[in-house]
Amino acid sequence: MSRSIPRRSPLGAIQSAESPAHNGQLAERPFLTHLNLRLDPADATALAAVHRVLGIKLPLTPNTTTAGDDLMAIWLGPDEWLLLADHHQSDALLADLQTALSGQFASVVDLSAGQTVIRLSGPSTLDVLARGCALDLHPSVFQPGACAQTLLARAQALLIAVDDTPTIDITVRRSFAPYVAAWLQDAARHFGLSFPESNTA
Amino acid sequence: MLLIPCPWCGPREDDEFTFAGEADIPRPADPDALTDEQWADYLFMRDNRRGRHREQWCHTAGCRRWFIVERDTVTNEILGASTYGNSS
Amino acid sequence: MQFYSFPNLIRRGLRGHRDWTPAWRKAEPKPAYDVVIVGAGGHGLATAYYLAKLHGVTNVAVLERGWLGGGNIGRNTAIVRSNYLWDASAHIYEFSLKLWEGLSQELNYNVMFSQRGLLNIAHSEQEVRDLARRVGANQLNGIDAELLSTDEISKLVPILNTSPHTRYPVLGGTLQRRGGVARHDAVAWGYARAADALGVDIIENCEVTGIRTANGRVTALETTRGEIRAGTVGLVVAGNASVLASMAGIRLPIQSHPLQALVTEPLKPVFDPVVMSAAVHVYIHQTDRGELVLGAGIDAPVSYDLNGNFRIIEHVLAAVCELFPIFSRVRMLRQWAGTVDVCPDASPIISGTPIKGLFMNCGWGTGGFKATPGSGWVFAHTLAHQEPHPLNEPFALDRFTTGALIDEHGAAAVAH
Amino acid sequence: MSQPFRLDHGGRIDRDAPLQFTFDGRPINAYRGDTVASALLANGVTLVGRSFKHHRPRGIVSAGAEDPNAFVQIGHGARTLPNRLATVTAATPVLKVRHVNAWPTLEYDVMSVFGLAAPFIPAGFYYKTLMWPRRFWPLYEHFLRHAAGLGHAPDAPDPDRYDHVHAHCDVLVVGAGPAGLAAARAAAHTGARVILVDEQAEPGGSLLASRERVDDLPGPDWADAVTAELTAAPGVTLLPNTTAFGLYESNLVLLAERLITDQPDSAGSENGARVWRVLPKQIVLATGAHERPLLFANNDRPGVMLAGAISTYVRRYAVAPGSRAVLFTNNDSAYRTALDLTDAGVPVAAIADVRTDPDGDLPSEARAQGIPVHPGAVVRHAHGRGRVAAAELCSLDGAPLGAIECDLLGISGGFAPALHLHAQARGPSEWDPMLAAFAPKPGRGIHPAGAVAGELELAAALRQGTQAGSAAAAAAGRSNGSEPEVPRANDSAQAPIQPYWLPPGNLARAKPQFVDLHEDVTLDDLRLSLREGFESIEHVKRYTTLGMGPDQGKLANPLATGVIAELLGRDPASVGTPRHRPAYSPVSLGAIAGRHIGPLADPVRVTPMQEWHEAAGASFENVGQWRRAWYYPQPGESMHQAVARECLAVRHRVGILDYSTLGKIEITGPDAGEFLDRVYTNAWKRLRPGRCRYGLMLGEDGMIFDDGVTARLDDQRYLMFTSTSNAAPVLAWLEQWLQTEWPDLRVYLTSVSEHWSNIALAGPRSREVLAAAGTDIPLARDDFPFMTFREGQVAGVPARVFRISFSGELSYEINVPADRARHVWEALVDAGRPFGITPYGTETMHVLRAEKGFIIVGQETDGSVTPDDVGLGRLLSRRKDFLGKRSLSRPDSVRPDRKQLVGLLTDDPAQVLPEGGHVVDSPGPQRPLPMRGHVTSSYFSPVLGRSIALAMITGGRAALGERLHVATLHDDRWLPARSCHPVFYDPQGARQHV
Ligand SMILES: Cc1cc2nc3c(=O)[nH]c(=O)nc-3n(C[C@H](O)[C@H](O)[C@H](O)COP(=O)(O)OP(=O)(O)OC[C@H]3O[C@@H](n4cnc5c(N)ncnc54)[C@H](O)[C@@H]3O)c2cc1C
Ligand SMILES: NC(=O)c1ccc[n+]([C@@H]2O[C@H](COP(=O)([O-])OP(=O)(O)OC[C@H]3O[C@@H](n4cnc5c(N)ncnc54)[C@H](O)[C@@H]3O)[C@@H](O)[C@H]2O)c1
Ligand SMILES: Cc1cc2nc3c(=O)[nH]c(=O)nc-3n(C[C@H](O)[C@H](O)[C@H](O)COP(=O)(O)O)c2cc1C
Ligand SMILES: [Zn+2]
Repeated sequence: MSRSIPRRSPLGAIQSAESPAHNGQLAERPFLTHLNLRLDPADATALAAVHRVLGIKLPLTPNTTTAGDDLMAIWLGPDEWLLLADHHQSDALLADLQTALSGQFASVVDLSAGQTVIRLSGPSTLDVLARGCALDLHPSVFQPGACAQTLLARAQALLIAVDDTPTIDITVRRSFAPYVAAWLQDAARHFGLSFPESNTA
Repeated sequence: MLLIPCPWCGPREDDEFTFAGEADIPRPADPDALTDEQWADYLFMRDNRRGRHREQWCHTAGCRRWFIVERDTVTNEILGASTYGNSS
Repeated sequence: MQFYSFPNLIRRGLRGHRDWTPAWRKAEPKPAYDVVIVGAGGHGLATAYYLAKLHGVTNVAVLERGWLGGGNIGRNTAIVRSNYLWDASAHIYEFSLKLWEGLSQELNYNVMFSQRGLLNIAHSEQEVRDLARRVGANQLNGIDAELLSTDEISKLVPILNTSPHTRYPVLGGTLQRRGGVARHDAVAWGYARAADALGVDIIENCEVTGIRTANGRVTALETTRGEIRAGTVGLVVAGNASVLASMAGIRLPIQSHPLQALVTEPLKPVFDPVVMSAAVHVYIHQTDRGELVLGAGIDAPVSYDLNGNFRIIEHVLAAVCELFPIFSRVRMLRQWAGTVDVCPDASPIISGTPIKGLFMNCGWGTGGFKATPGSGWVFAHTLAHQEPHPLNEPFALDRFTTGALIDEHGAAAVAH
Repeated sequence: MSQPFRLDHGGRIDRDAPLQFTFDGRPINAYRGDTVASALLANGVTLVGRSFKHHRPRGIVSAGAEDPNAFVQIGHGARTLPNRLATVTAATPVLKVRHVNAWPTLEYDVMSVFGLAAPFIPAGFYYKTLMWPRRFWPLYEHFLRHAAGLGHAPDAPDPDRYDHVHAHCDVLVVGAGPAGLAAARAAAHTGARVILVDEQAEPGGSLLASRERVDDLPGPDWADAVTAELTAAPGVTLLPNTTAFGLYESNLVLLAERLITDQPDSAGSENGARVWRVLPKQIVLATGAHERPLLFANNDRPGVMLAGAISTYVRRYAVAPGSRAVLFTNNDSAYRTALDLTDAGVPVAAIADVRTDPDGDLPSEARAQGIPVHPGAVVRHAHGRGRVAAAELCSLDGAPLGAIECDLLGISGGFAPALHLHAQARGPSEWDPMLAAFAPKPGRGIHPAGAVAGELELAAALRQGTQAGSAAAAAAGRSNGSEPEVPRANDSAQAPIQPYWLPPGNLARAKPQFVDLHEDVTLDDLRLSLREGFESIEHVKRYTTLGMGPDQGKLANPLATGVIAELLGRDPASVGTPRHRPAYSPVSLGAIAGRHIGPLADPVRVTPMQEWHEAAGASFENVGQWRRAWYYPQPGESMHQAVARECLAVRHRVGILDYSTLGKIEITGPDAGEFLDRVYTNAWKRLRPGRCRYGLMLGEDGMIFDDGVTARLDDQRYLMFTSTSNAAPVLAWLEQWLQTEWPDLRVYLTSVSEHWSNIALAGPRSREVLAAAGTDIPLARDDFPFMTFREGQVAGVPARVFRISFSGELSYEINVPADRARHVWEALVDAGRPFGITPYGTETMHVLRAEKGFIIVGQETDGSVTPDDVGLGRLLSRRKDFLGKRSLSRPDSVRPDRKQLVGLLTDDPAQVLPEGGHVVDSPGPQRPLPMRGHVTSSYFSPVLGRSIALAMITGGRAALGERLHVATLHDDRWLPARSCHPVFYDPQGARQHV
């Protein structure tokens, strides 16, 4: 029943059957599944349970990710991960994980509606980000698969190096998304990048 | 600008962090057993040392972990960082 | 003391200014004094002056580890006002403001006290409420304070951006017309000269390295220029208060932080009053030389470093460009920092200590310049009588034990 | 086009690109490649400004950022630039240049009377006078202020755009002179990431005016070749027009890149400047040196110029800054200038050399060219008024050597390393007697090279630069094993300088001799300062304003150190130099602010319903970063009317409020209840799943920090609501306790504030509206009682519904995922239409809660308020410890006369008390007047038809019903009121239980 209610992304995208898949250089990747996972990495049972559900291992090295088919596990802290799933089934994944971890000291929380991903891709990606991000994102330092939580201009953001185009996915909280989008649009102006029509919040 | 060495994420610029003053001020186990003076000492009194200083930082915009940094408060040189025992 | 006046200036000018004498002697430390004051900042020097002038205590030394006036008095944005919230603070700052009003004549030293008005602006409904509360309290405490509408503010400072479309529009403000600025260095020099003339020894390049006590009483100070005995010692060392207190085994509720300020290149006059905004953390005025002087917020970490974090400057200047769009093309000339001693309630400590004869005057944090005359006056009283004056009684160290804090974060939220 | 002082050939100007700008309205012809200064000189303009205090005529002294005189105003209106240096401003068409600080004209300046009165306005004169009569000070000050200042601020907002960029590299090279170019090349050679900056328009530094050859190329050509090589090299970023203005700890370097390179009048170009924040692994400091001026009477006359600057104008800009020159030096480099002038056909009438035996290669060459050299001689006086007309020479013992006619007097007192950046970060330096100046020692990650390191010979500077570049790259972890080649240069060896500070004997008495040209600080001022006891260099600075001008004493301070040392009979090393501070060259506030202005000043946070609120015509208020709907005026309605309508709608029918901004934290784990017990004042472990409870959180000082409802979702999970502005602080507070004090507690905290939107439905009809919108949750009172929560669907969306109330009415707070919240909101509004549903904003919410006597943290409380003060003492558990508990038994916390929350009812029911107004027992004219407290909240209550207020009053609770008076803030009136219980409406709380 809930599937029929259209979702709205913070940048104005409305989910529908024919939602355009943006392959542009600056675009929102709305409606992904975002789950926050907390467990003790020393707890082998819990790790194994998660592995069974996800089919991938949780990254234990800070600022790294592991990826499966349309699923990524992102290190957020020594006992905290973000699960980012390409499909739109937060409920099912949430339930599977909760079942797998029931009775253990762990927490799985759905944040899908609370944050979104903005993808920045193309040769000027790093130049744009350098206008507001203090991290060294040079490909020799921040390689595909790496992630970092940091500040982008005046908002917190999670950056994920996707490929060496370079492509960077920027995860931000919902209420900050319009600001981050406006900021990115402004910074990217010199490079001729702008958001597609549907992302005009 | 200080580069704060997060024990997990590595050195990051200080605006990603929250500073929370001197470390090693444990909360008294039984506050009711303390005199007003002892409670005031816990609550307000600080060494505020010139030189080597152990202090609490949280990587707020990063991994959200609290940890301890040792820093020289005159030169701002970072002398080391350590994690809290149990926070894995 | 050579009298400073226009006729004297002309007379000596005709002789090529050759016969001016030092403003204060380069005193050599004596083995003992009745009272030793540590710290030749504004508060220490004012204390010495009032001790000698009002209490007849002239066997006094002021010890300074560096050059006189090189601490916070030499690096503050020089804002003077008395519009504090709580009675205890309102009384001491207003007392101080009254002393400011006659200070140049009192010291025979022009401290260029300029009562050009001080405007506090508010950017949210809660801030408007808080300012109104403060104005109400000020008025009943006999302090001049007015509540201004955005229109009135815009008339007073036309270059201020009062458009409703800015990120944080100006919703109202308060004005203390008697507030203003002074020539900060001159305050130190004027007190030093006047204290010296009354017999006080001002000893520069003399760092206190230890405090001797016996039977719970202070007996002497160890310094880089030898031991100096004294039965009464006043520690007035601002950002270094905890360091000195620890020499006597005392812990203070103080944390030291860098506080930054900057000046721009000099411009022809563009606005008159001092403008302060707590929300965006800006305070700004234009000096008589023409530079804009701007203050920033404190660096969060405890530190004794005198450079400061540039990011704070970025934030302040962004706010300044929002508030004063025409200043965007004006250039920053010089940026610096001082070490301020911040108390948990943003109020000072003017108090005896568990050690007899040892007194502290500290914790003025980001806003003690304006209190210089009053603070010196009450501290002199405290040292002379070995007990506080009613004006500084509420500022005792034991308020942290009883809980009777004087929370002035609202009035002091923005450093100044 | 007449440029009388333009040389026929040579220089790096583009003679095919002539251009014209104006100076004080008069056309100035120039070429691309000129600076404003070189063009003015080419046109024979030597008077460019008036000095800051004495309004003496002043000319161009240098060819760079160190100039103390050449401040001009550029352009007008919004794009004007006050106080720009003509020596670093590129000449461009349409530039309108004006003088500063003179009126009515530069030539006839009224204020030049200050110059005549100078003997009576010595350093610090105002401290000694202008004290009487006291009330005249504002008048004196008015006059002082208007006499001071330099340029004019723009008169409209800045139309330009300023950028920020973060950058990282292995090696940052500051200064692209020979040393810097060599260093950058050597570092790049290892594959290191290199950034090379120079504040001038083109790299090359002193090479651009050099006579020498490097690697068999003329100096400038070699610079061009290396520049081309570096431009092509991968991993090298070359930034001309870029000043390194600040060096901070962690070796953070701030660069200001000028983008519209001084074309403020040109339309269309919108980039003003870019600030780079560079975190290099290593720094090569190759910032060169500043030539030191020399003292003699009238050493400030236009036409007195640094010798090195003369060479620069001649060789780099093809301008002869005069037609007949005299040079005054204590070192060899001025001889190079003599040769340059001779080459350019400008006669050099004399060289006065302090040294008795100048016999190096350069002096010999000059002599060979027939230039008269006077060893052991000095200039004692410059003649001429608006410009130098002659230099009067004498021997060191004072014997006159006659006046030599000239219109150009080149001076060179040696070179002082430009160690400013290094010194800003407290990098070590020491007195170098060979240079008679302070020179930097290598510091943490800092490698000085070239003239800044005291290396004044070209070949050596190239070698040092190369070594510094390799060493820096190696220290950054880069090395390719092979040694880079050191460029070769054919320069001549230089003989040592002879320091010359004070003119000998009586010569030192001549007036005026300027130490700081910008600040008009004379030798006499320094003497006066020392005489009056201002001896520390920092005192001298503050007393005389030495080095405090926009040039920051780049020329003056190195001279002053030596002069003061000699006056005091001390070693210059012990005198020191005033502390160096950023900025090396001034940087505009706008550039430092970057894009953090206008719409990007601070994030604007909005909820998913924002567009709906806008469409409904809401007015908004800022609450922290949030923009919240404040009230929804209908056409023609005032705020008061709108709020009254909204209030009554909630009380009588139903209202809907967007409360999504509340903080929400999920607290999970077996010890979650224990954790809540420790952080809240009341008890939590026994709260049953499905139920909610109000909690108070205190700081350890016992003062209220936050409040809110927490629900127990299931056995191991709680959901905590925090106030909007405390969402982040509360989470940080909880994490801190958990991680640092109680790591043994098995609890995880996750912020879900953004995932769940919160829609409050309030009013007697709210149950019906919720039912009509469609929900599978049974809504009957007993199925879903007050202070419980249910999970289910609302309008087809999974929801958590809380039966809690901030208005005192029957109310549901409906949490739904933010991506479908707008749908639910609209469904509720639609469903509510038959019931008269009314959207309401924060103002109405405040009125409704005040009617119920509910506090708002931050409005009723101010960090000095305990739970008991606001009548919530019943929430303090006696059976357990909690944060802040111990503070509640301190003597001050148990005083009976603490301020306590009461209600106030005015005698006149229409009278709304001023918020912030103070309360007294009996009004009177005396001040101070004892105060009882203040009004924290005050509204007109539509449902009660009268005003209500909440106030914090000393001992208020024990004396309810007492007569009090509230002061107005504007007009000295007193409003009588009586205190009362702070719950004005439905004191039994019946309405929320229905
Ligand atoms: C950037 C900035 C802006 C400010 N703006 C304002 C403002 O606008 N308005 C306002 O009212 N206040 C302002 N303040 C605060 C104000 O400057 C201080 O509160 C006040 O000056 C402190 O008192 P003081 O002058 O006695 O301190 P200081 O001048 O710091 O004097 C303390 C002295 O003690 C000496 N000392 C330290 N240790 C020893 C030792 N061991 N032995 C001997 N001597 C020692 C120090 O060298 C120093 O000279 C500002 C402060 C800063 C840093
Ligand atoms: N005036 C002098 O510097 C000077 C004096 C004597 C000799 N020389 C000759 O030059 C050689 C030394 O060459 P060098 O490379 O050391 O000095 P240099 O003067 O040739 O180069 C220094 C460069 O640094 C730049 N610079 C200075 N501060 C800067 C800052 N904060 N930000 C950005 N750029 C900045 C300057 O614009 C200049 O281009 C000597 O061997 C000698 O032949 C130069
Ligand atoms: C109110 C005020 C005005 C100032 N004006 C100037 C100025 O016009 N020029 C200048 O170079 N410095 C100015 N300064 C800054 C001082 O030069 C100096 O940086 C400051 O006193 C701190 O000392 P320090 O830099 O030696 O540490 C001013 C300082 C203050 C407090
Ligand atoms: Zn981290």
